[in-house]
Amino acid sequence: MHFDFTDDQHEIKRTARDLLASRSPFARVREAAEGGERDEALWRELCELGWPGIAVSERHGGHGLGSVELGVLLEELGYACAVTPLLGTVLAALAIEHGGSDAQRERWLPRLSSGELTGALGRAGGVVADAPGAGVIVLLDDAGGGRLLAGDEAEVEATVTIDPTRAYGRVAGGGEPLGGDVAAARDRATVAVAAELVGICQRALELTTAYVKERRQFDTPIGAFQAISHRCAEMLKQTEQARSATYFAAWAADAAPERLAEGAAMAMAAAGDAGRTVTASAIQAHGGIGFTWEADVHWLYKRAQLDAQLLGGPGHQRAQLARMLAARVAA
Amino acid sequence: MHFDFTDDQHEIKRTARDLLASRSPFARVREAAEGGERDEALWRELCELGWPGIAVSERHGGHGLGSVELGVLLEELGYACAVTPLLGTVLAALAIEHGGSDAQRERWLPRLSSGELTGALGRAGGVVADAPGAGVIVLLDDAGGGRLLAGDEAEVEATVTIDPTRAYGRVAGGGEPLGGDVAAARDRATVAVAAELVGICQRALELTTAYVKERRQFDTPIGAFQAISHRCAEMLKQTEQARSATYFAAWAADAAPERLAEGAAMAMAAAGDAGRTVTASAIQAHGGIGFTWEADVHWLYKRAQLDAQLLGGPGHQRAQLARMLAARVAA
Amino acid sequence: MDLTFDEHEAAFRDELRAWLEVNRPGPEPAGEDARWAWRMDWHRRLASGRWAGVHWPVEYGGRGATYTQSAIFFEELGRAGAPLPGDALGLLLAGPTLMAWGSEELRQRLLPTILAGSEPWCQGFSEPDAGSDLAALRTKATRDGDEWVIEGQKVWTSNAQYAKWCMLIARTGSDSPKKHHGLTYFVMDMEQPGLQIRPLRQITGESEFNELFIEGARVPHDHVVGGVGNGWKVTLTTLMNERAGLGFFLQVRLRQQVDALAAEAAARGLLDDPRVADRLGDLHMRAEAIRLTAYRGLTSTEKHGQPGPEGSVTKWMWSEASQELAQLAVDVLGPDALVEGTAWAHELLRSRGNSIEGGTTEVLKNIVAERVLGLPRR
Amino acid sequence: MDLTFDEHEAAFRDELRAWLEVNRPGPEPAGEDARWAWRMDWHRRLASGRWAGVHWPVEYGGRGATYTQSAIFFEELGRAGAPLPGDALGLLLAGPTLMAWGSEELRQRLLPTILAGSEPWCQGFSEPDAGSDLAALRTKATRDGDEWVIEGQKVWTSNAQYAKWCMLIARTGSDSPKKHHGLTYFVMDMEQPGLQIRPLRQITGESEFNELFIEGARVPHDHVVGGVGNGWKVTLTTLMNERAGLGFFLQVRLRQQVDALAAEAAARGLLDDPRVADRLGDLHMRAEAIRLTAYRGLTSTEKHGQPGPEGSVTKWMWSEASQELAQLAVDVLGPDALVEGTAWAHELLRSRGNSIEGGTTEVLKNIVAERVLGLPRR
Repeated sequence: MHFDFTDDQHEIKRTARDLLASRSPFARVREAAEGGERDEALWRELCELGWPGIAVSERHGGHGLGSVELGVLLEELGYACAVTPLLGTVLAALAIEHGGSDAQRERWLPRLSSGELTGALGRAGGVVADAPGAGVIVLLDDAGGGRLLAGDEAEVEATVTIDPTRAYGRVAGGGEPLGGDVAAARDRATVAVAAELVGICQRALELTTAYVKERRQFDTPIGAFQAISHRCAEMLKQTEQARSATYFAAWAADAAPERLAEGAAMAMAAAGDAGRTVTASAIQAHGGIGFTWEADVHWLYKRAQLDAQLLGGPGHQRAQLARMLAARVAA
Repeated sequence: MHFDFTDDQHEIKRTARDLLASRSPFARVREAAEGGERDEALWRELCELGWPGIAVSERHGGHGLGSVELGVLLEELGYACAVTPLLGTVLAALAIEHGGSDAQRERWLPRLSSGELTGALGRAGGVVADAPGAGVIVLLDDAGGGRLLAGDEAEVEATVTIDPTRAYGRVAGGGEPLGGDVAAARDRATVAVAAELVGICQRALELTTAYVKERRQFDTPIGAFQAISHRCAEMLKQTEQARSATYFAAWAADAAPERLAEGAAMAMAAAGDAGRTVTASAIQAHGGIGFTWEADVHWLYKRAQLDAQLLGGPGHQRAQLARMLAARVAA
Repeated sequence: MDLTFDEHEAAFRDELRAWLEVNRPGPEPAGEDARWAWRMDWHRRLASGRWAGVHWPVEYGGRGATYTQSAIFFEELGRAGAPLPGDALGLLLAGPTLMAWGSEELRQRLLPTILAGSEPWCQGFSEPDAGSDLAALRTKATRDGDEWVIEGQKVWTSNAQYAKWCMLIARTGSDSPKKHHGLTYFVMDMEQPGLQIRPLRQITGESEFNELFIEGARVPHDHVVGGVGNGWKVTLTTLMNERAGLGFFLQVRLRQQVDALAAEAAARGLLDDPRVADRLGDLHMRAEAIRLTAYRGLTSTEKHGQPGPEGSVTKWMWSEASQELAQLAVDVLGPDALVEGTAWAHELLRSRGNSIEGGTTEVLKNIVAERVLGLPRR
Repeated sequence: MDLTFDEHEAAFRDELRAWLEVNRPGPEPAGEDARWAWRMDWHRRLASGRWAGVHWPVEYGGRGATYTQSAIFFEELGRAGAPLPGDALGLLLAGPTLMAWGSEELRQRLLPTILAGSEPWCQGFSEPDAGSDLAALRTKATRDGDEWVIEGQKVWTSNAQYAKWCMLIARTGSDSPKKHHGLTYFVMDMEQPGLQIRPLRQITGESEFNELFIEGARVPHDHVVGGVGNGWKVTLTTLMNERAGLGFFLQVRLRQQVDALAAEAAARGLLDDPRVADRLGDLHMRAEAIRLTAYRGLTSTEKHGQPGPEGSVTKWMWSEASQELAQLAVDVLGPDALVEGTAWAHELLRSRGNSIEGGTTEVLKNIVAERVLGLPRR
């Protein structure tokens, strides 16, 4: 039992944190979001570093690392709120790697790992993250099926959401069925989004903690008032709960696939709610400032709202969990 | 628009409060509850004062006052947590007055108003408040029907619940159908129980406020810590919300029967949740002391738990409200 | 206890409803300036029907409406889908404050323009380092002959770019930032050099508020309200009026939003989902309870001159319910409710401010604890 | 990251499971004295299999179990439905404290009896006016030759009526009640005059705890632990051990309760109610998250000597979840779950104490805020 990252994983995390801190501070996020464009320079750099292919097998041009390592990167992506098509690209790659046919893997994975193509994945009929401009799109339907559309056969209608740090779109078009285990694809994608949400929570907590140590009211740092300090403690608790569930699910994806379905549902049930409430709490703890565009917490709140809905919200996940629980107590 | 008690109603409230404060302080409640007996002396006094018949029509021996006045008494009953069969008796009388046939009214109401008989009302198959020893019992079923059982034709199995301040029982036996508007009977009974819950909340709030002003930790009255003071504010908010909904429902019962059904559902949705959370909060704010039998808050918590379940819990009421809302937006 | 409107109240409501039937503000236009013009047009239309300042005494051109009638006014406005009058700050805050504390001259000069909607107001209370803590205000007024010279910065100043007048509170005495005394309340002309207005963009992307930089602005001495050094008391009058009627307007909006979400859920067959029904049933109850609680507060105010315990919780109840409703809409409608430009997406963001502006929920809880429950302060 | 047990851990677990298969504590008897005897029998049974004090070093008769093995021990105990060993206070608190601070003589004399379950312990820390605030302790110890004379009152002293020894903290120095120094840690013999024990009845009707009145009790000087005036530090050692393994035991209980409620709901066809499913799904996730979080804390403790941020939230998470679960049971099962003597009725009441004992949730939040997040104290 060793419930912590390995030294290598810690190193990946540290490197990713440092890189994004220098390349994608909030000023850069703001600039890209307000301009309605993704951060191309950053995306190129991430591609050169091999981020899109971190969890793609080596035979398809990736690093062959696992969901834990991918989660580490996505957590840092959420922490930085960076404006790149990384999420959609890795989600599509995950789905094709684990839910595609051999032919689909060979056709798409090398170009997704290199970043030559970007990808997207979402629910059929829904709002799909990183769909605009994607070279390949995976659509999952509620009946448990999935299909794969080449970018040029997908009709993508760009959709402006409350989250301007990412491009979203609705997708129409036929495509071909995913040739493999679609459920595994969906579960892994869910865990990956949960990882981004954990990073979002962590950043919201840190921004808030720093702010309430500095900001004074009634001659006292507001972080000394229990109304604020207990709010921060609550934020930490929710963040840690989401983290535990998400790390477990990522580990299960790599090492205990029979527990992946439950892990994925737990991860999004925890991280979806945590993402929304922790970032809302961050706005509240910032007071009037938190309600302004100038403060950075709103980027986190907005992305958390989208993330929590992309692949079935927390309510959907709890219903799944209850079904699994019922099956267990019936056995 | 005058959303307050009349002078007469205020006077009833004050008198009831004073009477119960002198006759039924917590020491007396404790004695009766621990002895497993009701407070007979108090019950005789309440009967002499005409409490059981306050809302019974004059032609049936009552005072002919309304649900608002009845609510005032029950609020004080809950506030004092007094150990009498008043609740069951007035619930039965309400049901017979508004949901019974003429013959049923004539047969039962005079003896209920005088207190010669006690009554009980509850859900068929459920735990019925004040059933042991009741001279007449009204059972409501989930299909919207109701029946009336004379005490000697009812088989009552006494049930010890977590609330020793009241006698409960399960009831079997046939009885005869309630001859009138059963829905009105159920709604009025629901409002009456909500009124008791409002009183329970108010007492829990006052006990807590008094305690946290006195109790010191870290050289400060604990009521000065926001962890405690904001908890108390939250208790007040929930109490006031329950109060508003309950007073409205009582008024509707008397003056706007077409709004009674919605009012009753709102009252119990608000008061059922408030009763449980406010009293739980009172225990928490009292710290270790609140967990002891010696502190009095547990009587309130226990009765609130029963009250919230007697006639359909808050969840049931919210489902009703959603149905009414759906009908309204469909219209 | 009588929860029906009496004949005067019913007559007032019926007259207003009839008037609103034929006088509509028209659809809300896009763009900030256009929206402001639209709301000021509406203000003047209301004034033309004697429906601006209904709660003002008859001698000042109002209808001398009771608290209940005033509540009815805002409820009906909300029910009709009409906006607040453009210069609500003048009607609700500046007007009553001038009536209570202003010189005869100021009242003569300013009250008619407020009613007419010809000289709108803004409010210069908050400062960057004095959010909920007025005692920490730093903006300074220095006497210079018959004038005062103002230096400082205000924030959350809505309508500053459109306002003719500003209710300004500034420090004229004691330097100690802990002191409530040493504050003075001024009526400042916004049409002068020495003022810079910078819009404050919100998380919705809109700019309802501004920062106001004051560098040597001048106010004649006879524009002091309530006497030099008495600003704290005068400000309390303004703040006490702040939530009076507004609550009824907001409460109706919430009611309408609950109904709207119920209708949208029903249209998608989602009201049959017991989880959705449970949360909607809860919000339905809470919306009604807020209205009922607000009316209890009104009765108490009419009887005792001030609301009871219930008066301090309605805004808090409303902000919580509005936020939960918006989140429920997202849960019910999914990402559709997160698409920019939709009403729910806007509400999801806008409602985050509801628990901050007009007293943060934390401050409201302090007030309940200290003033209503009498708990000690640290 | 490896969330499977390694071979040593798996072997430990398998050996324990096999032992528990054939060694059962038998059904829990009614009545307090009988229950105590039953739990002490179980303690001795565990000791006979070398399963008491598994985390104790081998030199003291333990197995030198790792943190993870120790967690496994408590998990398996819970999973088997077995109770904690009767003198858990001795095994978990007194033993490790004596190992860290006790004299060689005290260790030789006392540790074997703890392991054997022959001389059980109670804990004399809390006082009526010093709930969470050890600095406010008032019980006084005065030197009298080779002895100390103790006067004062303790509260929440579980097992006092059965205990041979008490971990007692008392004031030996500075009179100022603000001071952490001036405290000394004693091992007090409970079999002496000058002690009165009064059971403290809980809202469940049971008496798990006592008040302990101390009037002239005597403690030999060589029963001081860690030196005179050093009691604060010694106490911290005890408190740090308090939650170590216990959490795993409680967490398993919660897991079992979630399953039990799911089974009861399923039996009544109520798992098809999406509202019930939603809340049970939530509690299922939370029960798992508590276990996972506790294991994260263990790994951190093994690597860094102390748990990370996650270590301070598991007890808080557990108490909240346990209370919500009990309320859900009432909502699902109705008044049946409120009938005295049923497991859920007991849990509804007992769980109210979960957020109070062992550090109130308010104190835990303070600890998270100050020690984990580094927020300032007022």
